[in-house]
Amino acid sequence: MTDILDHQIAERDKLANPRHDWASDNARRRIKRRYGRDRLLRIFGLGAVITALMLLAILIASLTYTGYVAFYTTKVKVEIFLDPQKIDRENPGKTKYRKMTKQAFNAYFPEVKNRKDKRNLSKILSSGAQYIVRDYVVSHPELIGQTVSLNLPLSDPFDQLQKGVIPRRIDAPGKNSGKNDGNGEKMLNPRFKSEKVLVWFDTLVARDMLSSPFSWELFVNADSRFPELAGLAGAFTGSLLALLVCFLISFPVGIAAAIYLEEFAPKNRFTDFVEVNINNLAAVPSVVFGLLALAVFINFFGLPRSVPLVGGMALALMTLPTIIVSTRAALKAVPPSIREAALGVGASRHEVVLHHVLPLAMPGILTGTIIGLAQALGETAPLLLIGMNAFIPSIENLGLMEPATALPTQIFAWGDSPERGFVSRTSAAILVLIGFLVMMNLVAIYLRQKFERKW
Amino acid sequence: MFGSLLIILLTLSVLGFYLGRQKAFVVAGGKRSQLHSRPLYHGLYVAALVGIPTLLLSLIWVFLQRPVIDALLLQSLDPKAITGLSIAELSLLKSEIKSVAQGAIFGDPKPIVIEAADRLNHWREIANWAMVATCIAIGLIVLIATRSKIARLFRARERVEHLLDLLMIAASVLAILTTFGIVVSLTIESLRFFDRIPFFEFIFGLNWEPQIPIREGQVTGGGAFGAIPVYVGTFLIALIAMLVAIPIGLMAAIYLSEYASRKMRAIVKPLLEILAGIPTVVYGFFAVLIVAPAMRNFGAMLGVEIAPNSALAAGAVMGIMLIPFISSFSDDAISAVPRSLREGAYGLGATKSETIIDVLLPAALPGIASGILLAVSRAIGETMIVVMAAGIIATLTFNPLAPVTTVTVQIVTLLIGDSEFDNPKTLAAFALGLTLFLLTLALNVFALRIVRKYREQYD
Amino acid sequence: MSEKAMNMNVETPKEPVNAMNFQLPKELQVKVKTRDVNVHYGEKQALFDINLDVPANHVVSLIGPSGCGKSTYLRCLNRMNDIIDIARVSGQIELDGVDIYDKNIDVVELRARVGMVFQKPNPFPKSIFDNVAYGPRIHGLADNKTELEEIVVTSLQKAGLFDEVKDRLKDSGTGLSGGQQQRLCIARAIATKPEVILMDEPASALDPIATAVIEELIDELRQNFTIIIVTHSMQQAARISQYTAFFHLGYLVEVGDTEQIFTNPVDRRTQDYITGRFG
Amino acid sequence: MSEKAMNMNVETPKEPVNAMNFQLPKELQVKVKTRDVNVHYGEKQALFDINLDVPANHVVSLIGPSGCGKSTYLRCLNRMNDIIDIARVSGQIELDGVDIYDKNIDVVELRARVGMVFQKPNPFPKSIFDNVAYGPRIHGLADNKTELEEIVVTSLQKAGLFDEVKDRLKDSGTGLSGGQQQRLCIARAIATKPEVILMDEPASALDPIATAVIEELIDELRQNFTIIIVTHSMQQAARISQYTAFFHLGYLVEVGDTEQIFTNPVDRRTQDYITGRFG
Amino acid sequence: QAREIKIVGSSTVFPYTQAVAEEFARSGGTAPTVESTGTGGGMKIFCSGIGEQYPDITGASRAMKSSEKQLCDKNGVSDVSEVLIGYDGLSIANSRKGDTLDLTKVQIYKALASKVPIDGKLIDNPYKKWSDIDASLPPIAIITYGPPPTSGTRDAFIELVFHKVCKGDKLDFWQKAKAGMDKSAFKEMINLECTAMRQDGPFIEAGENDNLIVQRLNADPNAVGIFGYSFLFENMDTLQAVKIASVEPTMDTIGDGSYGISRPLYFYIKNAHRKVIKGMQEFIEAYVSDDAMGEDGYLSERGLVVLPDDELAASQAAALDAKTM
Ligand SMILES: Nc1ncnc2c1ncn2[C@@H]1O[C@H](COP(=O)(O)OP(=O)(O)OP(=O)(O)O)[C@@H](O)[C@H]1O
Ligand SMILES: Nc1ncnc2c1ncn2[C@@H]1O[C@H](COP(=O)(O)OP(=O)(O)OP(=O)(O)O)[C@@H](O)[C@H]1O
Ligand SMILES: [Mg+2]
Ligand SMILES: [Mg+2]
Repeated sequence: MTDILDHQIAERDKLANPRHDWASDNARRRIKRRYGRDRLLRIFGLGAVITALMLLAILIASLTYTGYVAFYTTKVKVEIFLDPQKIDRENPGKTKYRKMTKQAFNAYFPEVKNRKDKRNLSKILSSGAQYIVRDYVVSHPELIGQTVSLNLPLSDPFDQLQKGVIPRRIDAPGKNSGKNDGNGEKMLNPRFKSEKVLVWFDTLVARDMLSSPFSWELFVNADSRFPELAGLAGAFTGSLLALLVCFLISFPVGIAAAIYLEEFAPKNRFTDFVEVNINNLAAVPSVVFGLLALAVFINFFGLPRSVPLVGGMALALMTLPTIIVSTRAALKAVPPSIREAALGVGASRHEVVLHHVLPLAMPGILTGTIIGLAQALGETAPLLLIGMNAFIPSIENLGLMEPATALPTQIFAWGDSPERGFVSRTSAAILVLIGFLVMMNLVAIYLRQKFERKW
Repeated sequence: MFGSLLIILLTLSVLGFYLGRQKAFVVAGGKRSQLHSRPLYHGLYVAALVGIPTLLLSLIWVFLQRPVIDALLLQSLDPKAITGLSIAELSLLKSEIKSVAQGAIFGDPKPIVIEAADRLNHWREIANWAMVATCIAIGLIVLIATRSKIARLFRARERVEHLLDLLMIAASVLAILTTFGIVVSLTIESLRFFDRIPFFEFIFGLNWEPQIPIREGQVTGGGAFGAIPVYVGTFLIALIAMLVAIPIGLMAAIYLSEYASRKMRAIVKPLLEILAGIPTVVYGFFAVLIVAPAMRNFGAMLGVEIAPNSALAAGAVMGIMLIPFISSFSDDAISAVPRSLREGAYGLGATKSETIIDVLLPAALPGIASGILLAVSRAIGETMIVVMAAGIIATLTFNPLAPVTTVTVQIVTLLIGDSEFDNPKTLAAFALGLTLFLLTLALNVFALRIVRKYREQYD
Repeated sequence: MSEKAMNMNVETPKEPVNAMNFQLPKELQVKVKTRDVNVHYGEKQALFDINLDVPANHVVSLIGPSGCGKSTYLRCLNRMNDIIDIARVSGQIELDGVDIYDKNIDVVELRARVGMVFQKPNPFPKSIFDNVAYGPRIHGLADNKTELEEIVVTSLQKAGLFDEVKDRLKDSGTGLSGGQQQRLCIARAIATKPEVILMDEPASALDPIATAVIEELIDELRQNFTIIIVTHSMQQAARISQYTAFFHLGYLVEVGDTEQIFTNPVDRRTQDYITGRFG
Repeated sequence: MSEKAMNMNVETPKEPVNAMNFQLPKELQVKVKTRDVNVHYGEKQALFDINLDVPANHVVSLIGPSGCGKSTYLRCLNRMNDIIDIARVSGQIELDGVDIYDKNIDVVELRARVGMVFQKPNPFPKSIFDNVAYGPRIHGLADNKTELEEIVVTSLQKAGLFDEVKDRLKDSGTGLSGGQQQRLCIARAIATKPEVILMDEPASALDPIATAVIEELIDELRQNFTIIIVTHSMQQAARISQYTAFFHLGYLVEVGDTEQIFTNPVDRRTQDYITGRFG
Repeated sequence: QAREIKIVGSSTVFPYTQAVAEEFARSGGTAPTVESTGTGGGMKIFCSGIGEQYPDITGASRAMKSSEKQLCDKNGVSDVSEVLIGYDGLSIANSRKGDTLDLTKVQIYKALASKVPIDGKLIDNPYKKWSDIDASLPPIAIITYGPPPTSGTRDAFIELVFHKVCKGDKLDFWQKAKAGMDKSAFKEMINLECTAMRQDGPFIEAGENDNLIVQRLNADPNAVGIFGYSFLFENMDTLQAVKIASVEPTMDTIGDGSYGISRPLYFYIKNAHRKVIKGMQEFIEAYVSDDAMGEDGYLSERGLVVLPDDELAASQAAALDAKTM
């Protein structure tokens, strides 16, 4: 403000409380301080948002860093003669392809004669290669008798080698001290049997037989002991089904319970008790929900282990408190005047809730649902207890009552596997899970924004 | 079979809805205002009465059918063939019959098995058809009966709402039942535990060393079951988590709801919610592999000894996971405060921060408090992160740089190990769970009091 | 408390209210009858032994200083106080001779029959159209869309709002000006055609012309419905109501013919209040 | 738009508003000056080219039919429209010659200097005491508790609410009756002693006596402060204000000496409106 | 349709069972469901009864205990076959960035036991650095990550290292103790005083996840970890084995017993289920076939240390003939 104005104000306010002189030093200082606080809150707020986002970014970046290699597989192109002598035309699925595959591959290295060498050589190829050949033949029986060229995956160590995850050579320990003194000497990575295999591998590279296509296996295959073949299809559908069950139970039941407790139940000690109990359920360790599910659904009702139905119900019990609590908070936040208005035109209490309160509370309810389901999706412990961490190497039987795993338990299992390939597979699986989560949330978030309004 | 029955019942309900509604139109004589309740409610009434009982019936039927048929099957077996068989053998026989009935014949089953399997299939078929027929018949009868009740002054709305009430009560009861189930299942095992370990020793003991033998004839040193260090550890870690989550979450909520642009909020809020969905295993890895070593190195720089599995690392990482609980809940609650209150404060010359702190936060308190409570609860109940990142040895300490253990860690290690199920060690898991349950219950009662006291109802 | 009816009487309340016996003309039918109504908000008593008979097809205005319990009384009549946790209502209130606090009473039906316009306008955060259409919709007053639209339009017209909002029926009701919101709430209340309409200062935020429209509306509604209106404008009370009740500090001090109340009040306090309007 | 000042003039607006040149007496200091103010709510324009000068230490009333933009105008003066997402304000508004929409302006100080009583009473969900004490607290107007209490009590007294609530200063402000809430908001606004007080129908829910108290208050405040008041009661406008501005459909149709406006309006519409109060 | 084979049990046996299950599924069988429940958990479920809802096979990283056998018997699961699969080496390793270590069991015992004999008395373990134990060892702090007390791996470690040392004649104190009391009292003493891991910091219980230990070792070159051999095998590029009495763990040294720390792995078959669960017999055949369990079998690729021929034959016989234990 200009000096003139300061002067004017000061003149007029002489009689009034000097503090009302906004131009006085005192007042200026005060305002400055208040603004300082405001800025501080804003900075803190922004800082908090940035911190949280950074943490998320770090998490995702580190996952991507270790996981991206799992999104492609190293494959070798092998020409295989589908010998009609060896393949049963009637029933191509029953034939043994192991030998045929190995021979086809070893044929590229005619110089390898030694039996042991041959075995080591064929270990460059994934042990699942034979089944890829089999499946190919089964789906193309007309090609029997011809020579086909197939892209077969490499076994894990070579896959990792090609991706640069594990080195060929490592620093050798120093000669005298036990310590690795960085004297520049190298030795063969003990993971490889001999120098020969590396030479063979280099030959493959030199002949341009290797390629690194996108790893559809990660998405369409069932779980496997071989990291290069292991896929998430089973875990994905298992999670999907379990989550569907979880949603179908926890969402309506949670909202109904919350509405009842908040809007209809008489306010007395009993409902207080119920409220406290529900809040308390949120503090129950998720393992305990697993125990409960084990005791009730499996032991008492005799439902089978490892099935998404039971998993979903256990997760639903776990999600319920989150949804109830959030719904109640959201219902509480709807101003009473809205209820009065609706009651005043003769709406019943149920109609008031359904037509006015619930829509206004929807953003909050959806937040609870998003967070609750997100937790359910990422939860491992209860699933371990009801056996949804099983290893199921096939995706033929999918259903609510068929054994299945879920993404988090799959991640848990892969994370506990020794093979190096599973390290990146694990990270990739987590990324897939997060992708799944994002997809799932997009719907809810869209809805939430639709319902959201300031009044 | 069951699936198609459900579809049939659904169709029947929908049919009931239309018939009820149409009847209402008819009795209204074309003037809807003549009716006590709108036709919609008449329709819903019929539909609900048709749908709900038949659905329940079919569920019960499905649930009971198997044991009933099993019992019948056993009775129908030639008594001579089954005398002398133990329960286990009988059950095996049953399994065999069933698998044969399902067509999984291999080996050479005894003729009695094959016969029984045929019978079983036959009965199953009968039972299935009976279920369908009964349900449909009941549905139809109810449909006709209720439809005939529809009249001009028939209070269909009240009835429907009454049914709704019942459904809602049932939903609430489910929540109670869960509590009940947890308490019961924990109590039984806990009692067995307290048979062996004195209750007060457990509650007040300062030493937790569940090194009970896991191999036959092996006796390990100690075997102390004093739960205090475990609880102290649990609350220490939860406290650390909340010290991370509450400031970040609340501040983020304030920023998003009041300072940020709409667009930013629309993007950031869901992003933060991802934090809640990242599998806890991942947080565990994160704590162990990134946070803990970083803290250790940092501590080493300062000359402070930080344990590799310090409470700080586990708690801090757990705090990250809990951020969205607080940020999203609070953001929703703050956004729900009516604009008139903001205007009131701004109109007095309040700065944004004053408005937020003095007016919006108190008005939004119930929502914020439930978010925080939920987060605290999760912090106490969170399992995987602490299992991976916290210690297993129970030391009684309040030092966040030292390793502590938590209730969930103990429960998991005690339950999911290679140890057998019936020794005090495993039972201790249940006792821990039960006391944790009671402890958090008390905590919640306390919190409810506080929130009630400070709640400010607007409008 | 049976059928003495037909007279709007005020029984002797205990202290400090003066007794007053006003005879409602015999031919009038009593629509709403209240006997010994007491209302407490928590500890605080807001109404003391209120006895008041409201004749059908008339307009009764409630006047009195701010905070004397007018709104509280009004809210008793359609049991709106039920939803305030701390409010307790005792005594007897009858609508057409039926006790509305009876257990068997259908509150929803009651509220549909006794409509209300609140003191603070409270439109739904929905479109203007939906605001008005809501009542008719839930009561099934319209058989089809055209009928519904007709109801909405007439109601808005009667409340004198239609011209202002006809281009933006789809906009939110909360985006209206204060006076517009008030009229929207009036339109919403009359759209369901309640038998008794409770209006809590329905014209407080309205300019004279809009007020005139509302007063006209009230006069028109009176032909078929019963109206109880709280107002602070004595001119307004004089213009539109046949009977007037004066509340003071939770007591019903005086009730009677509007003209008589304004020209020749019996109670000292009434007189003070009436004359007080000039300074 | 510099220092022509000292005259309350209305420049020729485009269609359909009539030009009118009213000379504000030279000796008056202009407190608030608005030039070509336009306000849009989303698509809809609520104010068109408003030009109005408000003299210091006077009361100016804004009158006009419901929905004509009075509240909107008022809310421009302390930038309360900033809070409404869809509202856009253009033009120039000066307080003591300083553009209040300037980037460097301190909104908080502005709002402390330009207080407001809203059309719908909006007490904080806090105790009555805290409601009133809030402003003085944040602005540091009291050095200690006694001083603060004094401010609160005086403000409540001035708003004529003190006697009614003196026993329950600790109760929530939202548990008051409509009129009480309104007075509470007035007390809250005057407790910070703003230089300019904007009052949006401050007496709409008040009985005549309470209204008289408020009018007295306004008269008293006028000695030191500038007051702009929206009212629907022409008597009230006539009683308390020295200048009156008439709004219509978003246009400022006429502004002038209160007496002249009510007795001898220039514009046809003003006349219609003034006379309309009787029908 | 008929139910698939259900397998539960030890997490150590899990990968091998997985491998067999996968081969079995790929070659046309119905995929069995394999669950890792821990040995104890597996036993509990396994022994709960006979019939469809109970698992058919459980894996164990230790032999079945008599209490578990009783539970089984009580529930009618009396006809059970025990099959020895092979051996699992326990490796001790550290990061390649750290010193190479060559320890004796006595040194390991001294570094990790809760109480050690010093000057003829058992006292709380005072050693903080490796060099405190033996001057030839590097002067770095003892930090050892290892399995939790509930783990079978831990149990095996105690048995194979601590008990071996205490029962042996390397330490005077224990030798005297052995001489000075009768057998059962000595056994008791071993259980009491020679079983606990130290709890004062240098030993850190790191949970069941061995990969986690591997990663921690990478992050901390001075730390040592105890975990399954297959994890060391896979991570040879970053980890180096700690030699036990100068023997490096390899398939060969574990198999022939010269590397001192290895334990047997088992699975248990519910024989009554063989004729009820379709494919069970075939699955067992596949499991014990030379293709899987034999030398060069695919289980050895996964890190299993295969049985010597005679033991293999015995196992195969036990499995195929449904020999009741
Ligand atoms: N938040 C809003 N969103 C959209 N339009 C609005 C909003 N607020 C007011 N309007 C519109 O702007 C116009 C002017 O509104 P304003 O509130 O200024 O009227 P007013 O003169 O105060 O009327 P009243 O006397 O009824 O309070 C009206 O047509 C109104 O519908
Ligand atoms: N929800 C409430 N909680 C507590 N006290 C209340 C509540 N509502 C009203 N009161 C008190 O009850 C008394 C009567 O209030 P009421 O709203 O009926 O007054 P009124 O006559 O409508 O006044 P006004 O003309 O100001 O609207 C007042 O003293 C008021 O403070
Ligand atoms: Mg009122
Ligand atoms: Mg207005």
